[in-house]
Order: sequence, then structure tokens, then C-alpha cells
Amino acid sequence: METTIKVGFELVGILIIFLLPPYLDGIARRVKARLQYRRGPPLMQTWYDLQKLFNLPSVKPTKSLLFTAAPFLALASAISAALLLPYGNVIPVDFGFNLVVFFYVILMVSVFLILGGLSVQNAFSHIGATREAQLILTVEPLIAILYGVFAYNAGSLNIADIIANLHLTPSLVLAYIVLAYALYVESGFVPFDVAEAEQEVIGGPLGEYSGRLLGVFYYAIHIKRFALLWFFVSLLTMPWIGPINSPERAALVLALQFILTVAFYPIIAALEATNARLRIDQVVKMNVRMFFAGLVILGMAFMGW
Amino acid sequence: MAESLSYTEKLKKWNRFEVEKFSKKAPVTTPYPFIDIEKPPEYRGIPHINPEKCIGCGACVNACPPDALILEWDKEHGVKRLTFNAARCIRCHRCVEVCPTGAMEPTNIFEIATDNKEDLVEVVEHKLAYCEECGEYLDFTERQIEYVKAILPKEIIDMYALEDRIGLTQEAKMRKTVEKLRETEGNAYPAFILVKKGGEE
Amino acid sequence: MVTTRDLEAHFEFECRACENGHCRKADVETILSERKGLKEFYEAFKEHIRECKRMTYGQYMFVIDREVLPDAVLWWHNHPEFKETHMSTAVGTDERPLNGKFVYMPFLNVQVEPQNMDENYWVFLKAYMPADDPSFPSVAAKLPAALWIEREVKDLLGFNPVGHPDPRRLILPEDWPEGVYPLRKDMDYRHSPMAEVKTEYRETPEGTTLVPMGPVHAGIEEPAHFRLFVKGEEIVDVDYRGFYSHRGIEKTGEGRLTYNQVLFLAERICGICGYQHSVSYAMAVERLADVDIPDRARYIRTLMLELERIHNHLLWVGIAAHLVGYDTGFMHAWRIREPVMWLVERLTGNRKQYGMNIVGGVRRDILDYRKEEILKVVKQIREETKKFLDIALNTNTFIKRAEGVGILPYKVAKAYSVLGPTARASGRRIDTRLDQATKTAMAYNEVDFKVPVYKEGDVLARVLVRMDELFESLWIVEQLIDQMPGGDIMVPIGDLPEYEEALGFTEAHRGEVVHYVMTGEKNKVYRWKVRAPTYNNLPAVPEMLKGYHVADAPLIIASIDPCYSCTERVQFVDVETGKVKVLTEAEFNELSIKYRGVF
Amino acid sequence: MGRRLKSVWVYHVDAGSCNGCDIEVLDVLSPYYDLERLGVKVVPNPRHADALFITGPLTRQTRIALKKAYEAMPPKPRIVVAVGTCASSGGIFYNSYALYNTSPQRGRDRLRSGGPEMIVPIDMYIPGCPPSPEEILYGVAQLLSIKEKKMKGEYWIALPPKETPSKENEVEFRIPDRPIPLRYWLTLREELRRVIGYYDREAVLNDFMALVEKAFEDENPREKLHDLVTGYFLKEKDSRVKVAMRFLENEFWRLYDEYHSLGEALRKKYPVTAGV
Repeated sequence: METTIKVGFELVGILIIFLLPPYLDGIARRVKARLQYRRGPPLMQTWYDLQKLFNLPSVKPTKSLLFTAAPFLALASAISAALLLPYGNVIPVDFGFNLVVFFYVILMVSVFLILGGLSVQNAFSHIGATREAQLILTVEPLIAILYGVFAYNAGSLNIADIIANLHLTPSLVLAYIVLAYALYVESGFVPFDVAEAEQEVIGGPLGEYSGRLLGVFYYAIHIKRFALLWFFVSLLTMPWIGPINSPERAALVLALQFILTVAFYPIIAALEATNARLRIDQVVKMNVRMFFAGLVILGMAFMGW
Repeated sequence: MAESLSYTEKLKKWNRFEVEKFSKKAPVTTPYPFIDIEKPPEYRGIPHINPEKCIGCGACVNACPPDALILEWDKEHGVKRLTFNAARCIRCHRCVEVCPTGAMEPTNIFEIATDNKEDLVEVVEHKLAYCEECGEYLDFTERQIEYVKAILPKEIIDMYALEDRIGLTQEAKMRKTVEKLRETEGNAYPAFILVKKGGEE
Repeated sequence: MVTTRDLEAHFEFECRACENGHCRKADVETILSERKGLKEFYEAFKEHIRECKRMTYGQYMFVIDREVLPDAVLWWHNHPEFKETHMSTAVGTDERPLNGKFVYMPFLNVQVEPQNMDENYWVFLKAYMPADDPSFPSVAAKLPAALWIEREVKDLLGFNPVGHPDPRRLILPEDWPEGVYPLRKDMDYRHSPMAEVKTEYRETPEGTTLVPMGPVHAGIEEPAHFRLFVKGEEIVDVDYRGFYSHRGIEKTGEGRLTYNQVLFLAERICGICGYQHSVSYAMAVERLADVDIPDRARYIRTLMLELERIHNHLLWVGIAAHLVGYDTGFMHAWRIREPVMWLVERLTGNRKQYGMNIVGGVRRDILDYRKEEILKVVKQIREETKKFLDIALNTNTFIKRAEGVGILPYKVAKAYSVLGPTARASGRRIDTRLDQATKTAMAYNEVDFKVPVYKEGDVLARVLVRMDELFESLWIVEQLIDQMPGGDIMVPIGDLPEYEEALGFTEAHRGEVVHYVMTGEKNKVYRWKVRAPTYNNLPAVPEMLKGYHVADAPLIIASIDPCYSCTERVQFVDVETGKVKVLTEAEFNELSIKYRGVF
Repeated sequence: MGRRLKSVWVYHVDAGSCNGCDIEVLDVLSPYYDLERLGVKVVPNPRHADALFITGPLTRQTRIALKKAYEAMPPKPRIVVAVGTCASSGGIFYNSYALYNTSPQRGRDRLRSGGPEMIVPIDMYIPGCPPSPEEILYGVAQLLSIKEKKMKGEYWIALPPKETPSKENEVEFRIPDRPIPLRYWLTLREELRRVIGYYDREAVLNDFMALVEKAFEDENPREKLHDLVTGYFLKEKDSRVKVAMRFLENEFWRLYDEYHSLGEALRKKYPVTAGV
């Protein structure tokens, strides 16, 4: 019985991982359209796009194996990152220090994006890749520090343990706020989409990708964004609703996670729609500032605040 | 009289679909491709040749800046072809402005996209007038002759005896004038001062 | 060098179409004392002036020796009293069929007193060159405003600007053969010879990387090729290869179009400011035919020009927002703009390319119900734009990208003869609408408005200038509706006088548009030279780009509201004269078949 | 096209256009038309695109760039849409030296060849100068099989007067039958262009001619026409139309007098040739 429920939850989680992200993008596009007084595409649109891309052959401008492999590796990383997160009371892949693994696996999506961009001879791909690298290099330390705050607060590096053991301190509240910022930046939403800036570097690292490979990359990026948001939502809500000890309660929590994720996406879309893209140097400056804020929070956490 | 609306009132009443229905609501998007709409009456759509009225004078061809209207001559078969191609038309409506018969009709058609350019070609083939005297085709069409007769006052037609002479070539006309003069006045007038062109064309 | 002095032993003074009617051979003193500065110039260059005349109201021409050309241009451009005077552009003409000589003629917009419409005037400095040696000392060596025009006449007419700092090809395609000059009278307008591709890019300076932008680049809506030389992401230098939209417009008119048809070609120089070109051309022809068009036509033209300015400024704000990734700004700017397009569609029949003009007046009337529509839309636009600007100018990220970026100092702006809002954002107080409003084809002398000027010179200032102008335009439209006189809307124009010259100009939303027209025989145009504002603004862009970030490049380029199609039209309409080598259709086919294999 | 396409990504290339079409293509994305709701998205890179929107008459300088963009697209489906008159046929610039046009008559053939079709095959022509957003929407809708094609080519044979049609495309000649001679209509129509413009003149002139016909039923047509025109103003409030009507009235009687003394005047002027 226990295992059936667990498997059930895992299945639901996997379904969510695979099916939800493109819908979330559909919601975002719809919300943006509404803010712009447009009707907007149907919710399924991102699915249609992906489906079409998967059916198209790819043009390969280079013989490099990396070029072909990068999208699949990115997708694999994104999926494994999503599998490390809790769905209800179940974490599909659960082991001792999976926060660290989550951190790295998510990072790998960007790394493969950069590698893919660098594997071709195209000035804009290179600029895009460089920008992505700059973005990642400045925001990741911040995220690491924040994870540190959470881990210190809960005394564990396991996501499930952290969720179970978090206790409210001023530093934790601040950490939540800065984490929201950091994850937003890492997801590459406007105004931090400098790497894929359409008008400036025409698609950036994705510039040379087409057809199926491009579809896989987009899918990976959608899943990555979903994973980051799901992670944030879980971290934000689950510690405060008490122990999850019955399947009913777990289902409730899963529903809560789901609803919050879906609800957060329109907010993100609204933020995207009402902002202009920043320049990479401005982004870097902001990230560095936030990094110092992160250090202060870490200090506070050590002080026990 | 009172029941029908005046010209400007009719124009005034026309309102854009989107303005009527959607100006106040948040998504302002038109439902267009899923419904049928109309462009405003003032819209300059592609012009269309009315073959009932066209006389093939070529005034539109002279006015057309991008050569969307071209006149092709085929004297062997005694026809001239007025071809209009909407793919070249810039919709300046100069042809509508200069057409003497109102055959160039302005429309507000806008649904003209096509995958085959043949769909955009409109041809009107005119029969050229035939000079019985010389056995040659003239530069103008039989319709042009008819139209000239319809426009000109009777006095002018009588004066130049257009009824018989308009369908002749320049040479035949000259010959005829000289003959007629010889009949009436003897050989008193040299032919050249008497040559006066028949129609307006 | 053979000077024009040898060719022209005497000089004469001639005046045409002054207020008193036609008087050939008017008194020199009278002409020269009509405007401030003419006499002074005459005294300074007495030795070298062959002839002077008044072409039409407010347009004066001096025929001078070619060797003093740079000095004469600089005399005017750097005039200590007339601060805003600038070299507008120049015209090169092949007048060999007429008198066996080539002509190079820079002309200047002389601003005696900014916005005093009765004082300012145009000065043409005409220099003849013998057919076997079409060369003249380069003005560009001393004045960057002449950089492009001299490259252009070198390309299209084969003139040789002696001492030009950068004599590379500017306009013709890269596979165009050397030694074929399309604007010369002995070339057929359809003749399109092919040759090897030859690119002349500047070498990448040491220690920099090359970032090519374009020809097809999402950041620039039109094809243009910018080569940015960058260190890291900072722009060190820029090379530009544009003229992808060079369509041979001037030559196209040759033999094919009559003066009324040219009007529609002029409108299609640019799809954005087409009506400005149309009005400028019509004005030039009306001026040389010496026709005063009816007041109602002038009002309707002005009305359409202002409506065009309104929707174009909104368009530009949208594009700028789009370029910084602020798509909501783009969407809303264009949503606000849409009612103007609908209005224009109902007034003229089309959303762009109004086809409203005819030489001598306008083609459609503004009936009463159309006036009501206009007022309704104007009111709506004013409200919505205010709301929109409140939001857009408070969007932090948007301002962050626009402020302090792409600064163009006043001095540079002046040296490059930068025009329009770009110039006004750098503190230049110029606006042809007010500077030369008397006796034009428009009614700007009868309405009241202000010309906004900012001193900062950055992208944000350019945004603000345009927004201020937008509100002024709305106000102008209301005045025009209010004051619209009755009467006819056009006068028929009969035959045009032969070989007369005149200039037509308007202030487009990008700056002054200038059309120079010289008539030929049989109601055709012998030479038609178009100068769009972007032609003067674009050479200054490298100056704005230097030292800024690559990411800012599209925004800075867009901040001058560039219009490559305007700039890259090919000028003129020429008439086939006796000696022209005409290719028959068969020869032509041969050529095209022959060259088909090349690509 | 068969099955309805649900997602089309579009890359836009300017082949030397005047900008009008480019702006309209952007306009279709704006809120009132919102192309995105049909699943069409404009992408910045030809590699990502399924369709190419081409504007402009294909200048020689842009043709290499266009070719490159076309080849950079994935080999399937490579839909090419020519937006605007220039892209459909070379437009007003069609035979200029700066354009790339290799058609046999350099654009003067029946199909008016020219523009991008010289180097790439085109799937959809959207003529217009520039095509308004509705026109572009219609073209795209046709591509997505939402709308049907409406245009078809016509070949009319204009029959000479007094012949009756026997085949479907033969058309007989009709001169509008009016009690008032056609020449009044023609002259007034031309003059009205000066007063009220070519667009409004047809309606105004038709109204006026109806009044004239009515007036001639009366014994004193001059006064009757004046009354009728004044009566017409009760219905038609527009000041410009009023001006035009009064102008027509004066002009009509001027012409009337002129034509009626025409025979006399002509005989005076050409005493010899008259009747020859």
C-alpha cells in the first residue's frame, strides 16, 4: 500500500515534470498578451511549437559532437534536477546531500547551453554564450550562499530535511526574498534574458540551433524554469504546513504546490511584461550587489538571527 | 427622399468593427480571420476593370506609375489587350481618376492574397476598328468610335461628317476630304489645311 | 584644371519669380540686399562668382569657380552670426547634353535667425566642371557633413573629389563594375551590369574584435551592415556599409515616368515618411512652375503631414521599447497609434502611401464628417499617450537603458549637419517648418506651435523631444481643422518650364527632407535629387556609438530613427536626351541572360 | 496546405523595401491584430524559422543576404511569403538598374515577374502597397487554411458595340443611358476633381444629375434646378458638398449655354469645312 502510493506520487510528479512546463509557458504568454491588451495564443501553443520543432530535421552547421549532444544533456540535467524535488511527501530521487546536487544539475543546463553556443562559429552565439557565462558566474555564488543559509538554518543538505527542519528567523525571511531574486535571474526571465536577447544577439547561444535540437533545448529550458519555481514554492510553503503524515495530506500539499506554481507564473509573466531588458554589465552589477547582501544574510544566519 | 440617408451621412455611419465592439474591453484584438469583415468605403483596394464600360482608350495605362496596366497590340488579329495585374498595382487609383468612362472601378476588396499570380491577372480584349477603305486595322477600338459618337454634340459630328469618316485611317480620311472638296469647290484648297483630326482620342 | 572662368567669360544676374512678377535681369543690388549675408558673401568671393540669381522665393544661386568650393561652403557653414546654418547636401548633375559640362552644387540652409520665417533662405553654390575632368576639391576634408554626398557623386556620376578622406564605394552594389556611372545621361535606366564582388571594408583596428551587425539583423528593421570593432563589449570604432535598399529610384524615372507619376514614386521612397517626400517633390515642381496652390490644399497637406508625424513618433517609441526588450511598451505604443492609421485610411484611402497629392494640390477633400473623426481621434490620442508616457517613463529599466547613452555633442551635430529631433536633442535650434515657412506648399506660417529643444544629446533626450513634438502636432492638427479655409483643392498645372530648378522641403519627423528638381523637355524631370534626413544623421552614428556597450548599439542606431530606404533611394529622374545610348529590348534580354549565370 | 498548421515561426527579411510593408508586418503583431494568437511568432533568426516573410523589390545588394537567409532555414517546410507589391512583382521599381531582375522582358510580361521570386520560390503573394494588416492576416490565414482563396484571374472579351455575347467571358458594350447627354457628365466630372476630389465626385455628381433630370421635367428648368439644389441641402448638411453642388449648378448652365450656341459658333469659326 505504502509503496503504491509512493509510486503513484512519483508518477504524478513525473507527469507534472514532463507536461506542465510548456503549459506554464503558455500561461505566461497568455498573461503577457492580456497585459498588452492582446488576445494571445492558446494555452497549448508552446506544446504546438515544441511538437512542430520535434518533427523538423535539424541543420547542423558543425561536425562537433558537442553541438548535437548539448541539448539532450541539458534536457537530462533539467529532468534530473526536477526529479530531486518533493512532490507531496515524495522525492523521486532522494539522497543525503541532494541540495548540492540540485544546485549543480541546474547549473549544468546553463553549462550545456554555453557549450552548445561555443561549439559553432558564430559571433552572436559566442557573445550569447559569454553573456550566459557571466550571468551564471555572478548569480551562482549568490545562490550557493543562500542555499548555505537554508542548510545552516535546517542543519542539513537534504531537501526533505531542510523542509522538515526550517525555523523562522529574520535571516530566513531575507533569504527567501533574495532567493526569489536569484532564482528569477537564473531562470533568465526579462529583464535578465540578456543571453537570448532577440534584438541584440539574435538568439544568442541558440542562434545556430534549429528543428529538433532547438526543440529539445527549449524543452530543457522550460523544465529548468519549472524546476526552479517548484523548488522555490516547495521551500516557501512546505515547512510551514506541519508534518505530512497521511496520503490525503500529501495530496493536498501536492495540490498546493501545483496551484502555487501555476499562480506564480502569471506574476513572473507580469514582471516580464512590464520591464525592459537590462544590459549585461548592469545585470552583473546588480548581481554583485546582491551577492554582498547574501553574505550579510549568511552572517546573520551564523549569528542565529 | 427623406427616408434615404444622404451621401455623407452614409459614410459617417460606417464604423470599424473593432471600434464598435472592442474599444472598451481589454483584449482589443479583432476576431478577423474567423469572421468576415469589410474595409471602410474610403479604402483604396485594387481597382477592377468593368468590361462593359471599358473602351480600351489606354488613359489608365498612361497614368499608371508602376505599369500594372499594360496595353498590348496585336494588329494581325485585330485586337488589343488591356492587362491589369494586381501584383504590380500600388493602388494609387490614378486610373480611376483618369478613366473617361468610369470603367476603372474602385473597390474596397482587400482579400487578394493568393498562391498563384495568375489569379491576379485581369485581361480585357478589345476588337480594333477596321478601315474598310484600306483594309487595315486602326489604332483604336470600335468601342472608342461608338463612345466618341455618343459624347460629341451633333453639330460637331455633322460638321466633320464623323458618321462615315471616324472609322477610317488617317490617309483614307485625307483622301476622302480631298475628293469631297474637289467635288464641291473644284481644286481650290490644298489638302493639308483641311486635315483635322476626327475624334478626341 | 580648367576653371569655369575660361568657359564663362562674363557673368550675369538673373531673377525669376519674385514678388513683383517675372523680371529677368533684375538689379544685382536688389537681389543681394534682399537677405542678410548675401552681399557679404558676394564681397568676399567677388573674384570667383560667375553668376548669381534668385531661383525662386528664398532660394539664391551663385555660380562659382570650383577651386573655391570648400572655402565658400565653409564660409557659410561656419558663419559667426548665422549659428544654425548648415550644409544641407549637394547635387551632382550631368549637364553635358545641355552645355557639355558636369555640375556639382552644394547647397546650404542659411539660418539668419532661427524660426524667423521671412529671413532665412537657401544658398546654392554651383560649380561647373569640364566633361573630361570632373573633379573638384573635396569639401569633406574639412567638413564631415559632405562625407557621404561626395562619395555618392563619385559612385553615381564618376566625379573625383580631390582629397576626400575616405573615397570608398558607398552606394552601388558590391558587384557593380568600375567605370559605369548610372546617373550619367548616357546610361539607360534598365542597364544593370554585373562584375566580381568586391568588398571594401575597413580593417579591424588592432586589439579589437569585429562584431558585424546586419545586413539582416533583428535589431535593425531594415538591411544595413554595421561593423562594430569592440574591446570586450565596448565599441571602439564603427564601419558602415549600407545602401542595401538602393533601388535606383532617380534613374527609374528616366523615360518611364511623367512628372505626375514621379510623385507616386517619390512617395514610395519611404513607407514611413512617404507623404513628406511627396509634398517636397510637389512643392519643388510647383515652385519652378511658379504656381500658388489653393489655401485649402495647403491646409490639407499640412494636416496629413502632422498626422503622419503623430503616428510615426508613436511608432518610433514602440520600436525603441522593443529594442530594449520592453515589449509591452511596444505593444501599447502601437495600440495607441492604430486609431491614427484607421483615421488616415478613411481620409486618404490607405494607411500609408496616402496617394493624396498631385502636383498642384491634393486629390481628396476633407469633408465635415472627416473633420469630426480627426478631432475625435486627436482627443483620444492625447489622453492615451499621456497615460502611456506616465508609465513608460517611470519604467526604471527603460530609463536605465536610455539615459546617458549615445551622447552626441552640439559641435559634432553641427559638423555633420545632423537634422531633426536628433539635432534638437543636442541643442540645435532648427526646424524647417518654422525656419522657412513662407510661401511653401504647407500652412505652417499660419499655425502656432513650439519647437522643443533639449541639450543633453542622449537617447533619452531624443525620446523626450519626440514626445513633446507629438503633443505639439496634436495641437497643430486642431488648429488646422479650426482654420481650414474653403476654395478649390487643386489647380491644374499645364506645361512645365524647361530647365528650371527649384527646391522643395518639409520637416519630416526625422529632420528636413529636401527635393531638388530640374525640369527637362516635354514635361519631364531632368534631375531629381532627394535628400532624406537620415542621410545626414547616419554618418554621425559612429560618433554616438564610440565608447558604449554593444548591447546599446541597436538602441543608439534606432535613436536617430534611421530610415535606410529614404537614404538609399537613388535619386532622380532624367530625360533621355538625343545622345543617350538606348538599349533595345533584345539587347537587354541578352544582357540579362548573359549575367544570369553569375549568380 | 491540407492540415492546419498550428505553429509557424517566421523570419522577416527586408529585400530593400520602402519600410511600409515592414511596419505593417510589425503592425500585425500589435494588439489589434495579434498574429500570435494564430500560432505565428516572429523569430530573430532564420535557423529557427519555418517561414520567411520577404518585403521589398529585391535589390542587387540584398539578394545575397536573402539567399543566405533562405538557405539557413531548415529545409522543411521553408514557406516563403512575399509581403507587398514590391515583393510580389518588383513594384514601381521593377526595371531599375539597382534591382535584380532576370525575367525575359524585365518585368513587362503578363505575370509582371520581378522581386524575390527571381531567386526563391514563393508560396504566398500578399500584394498591397503596403498591404494593410487585414490583408496580411488574410494571407496568413490562407496559409493556415482558415480562409479560402477569393481571387481568380479574368479574361474578358470586350465585344464591339451591338454584338451580343455568346460565350461566358464575352461582354457586350454598354454606354450608360442618360436623358442628359453624356458630355455634360464627362465635363462636370473632370471639373469636380478640382473642387471636391476624385473620390467624392462620383456620388455628388450622380445626385446632381438626378436633380437635373428632374428639373428638366419642369417648364422652367433653371429655377426648378435652383430650388431642387436648395432642397437637397436640407438633407445633405456637409458644407463641402454644398459648395460642390452650387458649383455644379453654375457650371452646368454655363456648359448648357455653350453647347446650345455651339453650332452657330462652329459655323462662324470654320465656314469652309463645315459639313464637309
